[in-house]
Amino acid sequence: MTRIDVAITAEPLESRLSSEGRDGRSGAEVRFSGRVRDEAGQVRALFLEHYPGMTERALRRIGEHARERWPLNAIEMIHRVGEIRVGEEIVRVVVWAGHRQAAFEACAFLMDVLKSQVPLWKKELTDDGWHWVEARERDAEAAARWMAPSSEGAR
Amino acid sequence: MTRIDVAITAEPLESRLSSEGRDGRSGAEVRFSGRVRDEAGQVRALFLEHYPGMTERALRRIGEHARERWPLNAIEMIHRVGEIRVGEEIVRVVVWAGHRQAAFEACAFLMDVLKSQVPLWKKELTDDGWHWVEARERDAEAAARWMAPSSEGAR
Amino acid sequence: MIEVVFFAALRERVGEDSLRVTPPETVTTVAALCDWLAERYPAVGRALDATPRRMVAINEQLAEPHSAVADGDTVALFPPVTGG
Amino acid sequence: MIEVVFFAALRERVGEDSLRVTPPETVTTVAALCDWLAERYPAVGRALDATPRRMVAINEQLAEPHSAVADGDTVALFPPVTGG
Repeated sequence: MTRIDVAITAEPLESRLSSEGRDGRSGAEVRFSGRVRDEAGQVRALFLEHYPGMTERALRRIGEHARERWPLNAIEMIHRVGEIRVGEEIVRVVVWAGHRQAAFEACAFLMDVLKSQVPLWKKELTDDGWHWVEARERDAEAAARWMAPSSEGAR
Repeated sequence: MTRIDVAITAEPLESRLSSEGRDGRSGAEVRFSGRVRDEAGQVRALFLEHYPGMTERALRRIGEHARERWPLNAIEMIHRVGEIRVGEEIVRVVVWAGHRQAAFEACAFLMDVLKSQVPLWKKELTDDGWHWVEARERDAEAAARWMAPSSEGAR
Repeated sequence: MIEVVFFAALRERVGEDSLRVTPPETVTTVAALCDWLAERYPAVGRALDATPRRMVAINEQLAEPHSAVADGDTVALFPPVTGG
Repeated sequence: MIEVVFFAALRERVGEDSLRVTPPETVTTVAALCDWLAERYPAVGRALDATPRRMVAINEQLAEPHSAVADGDTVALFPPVTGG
């Protein structure tokens, strides 16, 4: 059974490296790390608010969807909350699978769906102070491409 | 300019972790690690032969193709040669970009093209001794999908 | 009793993290609950008007405006999510 | 003089890592070079026959059977690659 680990933490993610994948079952490991961009010097920091309890459930649920859809060995998802500085990791999603195509697709799927379905909200600190980040249409579109069976991403 | 780092090494890759991506330019980091599968206990080890000199040039060339095609900040490619045990990393490709779609696509592209154009050959150790791994048709197809402008992967 | 919780910009606009309310039995959906809240709590009405794109979760599961709400539920209202 | 180098299964079948050869001026392509080698070196001929799917590089760049070869080139012959 595909292991699914999820975590929410207010500590830097950098130190959390998994030892998964060394047992000879997983030929492919795809890891995505999202980091705070400075947006050409406009952004000094981010603050991540979340819905404690639902965040973990929502992460676990999208992991369950991924493991129904692709042959995977393990999934780890960790998201940081609280104040995060430029260059630090906000989120890390790692997928282990026998073969690379399933690992690439599942990792991209998890990130697209995370951005549209998991209750996390970003606030940016700029020279004008803190303000909420608006949801982007292209993130909704990226998630939607996994829903249409005939679409590119869904194959 | 997108930095491209390539390396061939006979040492384990596990200790080589980059500090790239913490300067606020790269919102996305996608890392692929290929590991030795035991193929249900059939395989005890791999041996990787390569064409010294050409291997590095070929890796650099496919990195140049990727950076012409996607907006990337940095690429690192490292491939191990010599004898490698089950569970160890054979190859690692890391791509840093402002946004995740370019990073995912470029990393998948680099792996697909690496598997069809870089002069490396695998030999497996099984109970019957060492034998060369045959190239798989699906690896050639995976590389070919990046060539057709109308294809899924090429968008 | 229904617990209504707010997050992010919507929470700041409402000025409260949560409300415990007991709407009349005619309030059976998320949409009806929002209308009832807006009428009864002007700050909530203004916050909802200022947040036309919203998401809702019932008992920590994403839901829709027409989804049923019942006594004992926790209903979360929030702007579109922006994690990742 | 042309240096011909072999890799992997093809190298083992030939039994040599490389050959330095000076074919006649009529040998101007990779395909012609392979034919000439097969005629002159039976072990190479047998190894090429045993490796019908082949790749070629000229001076460390991938090339095709019809690609031109010239004096001073290094021509590498090998089975389809299987790295990654």
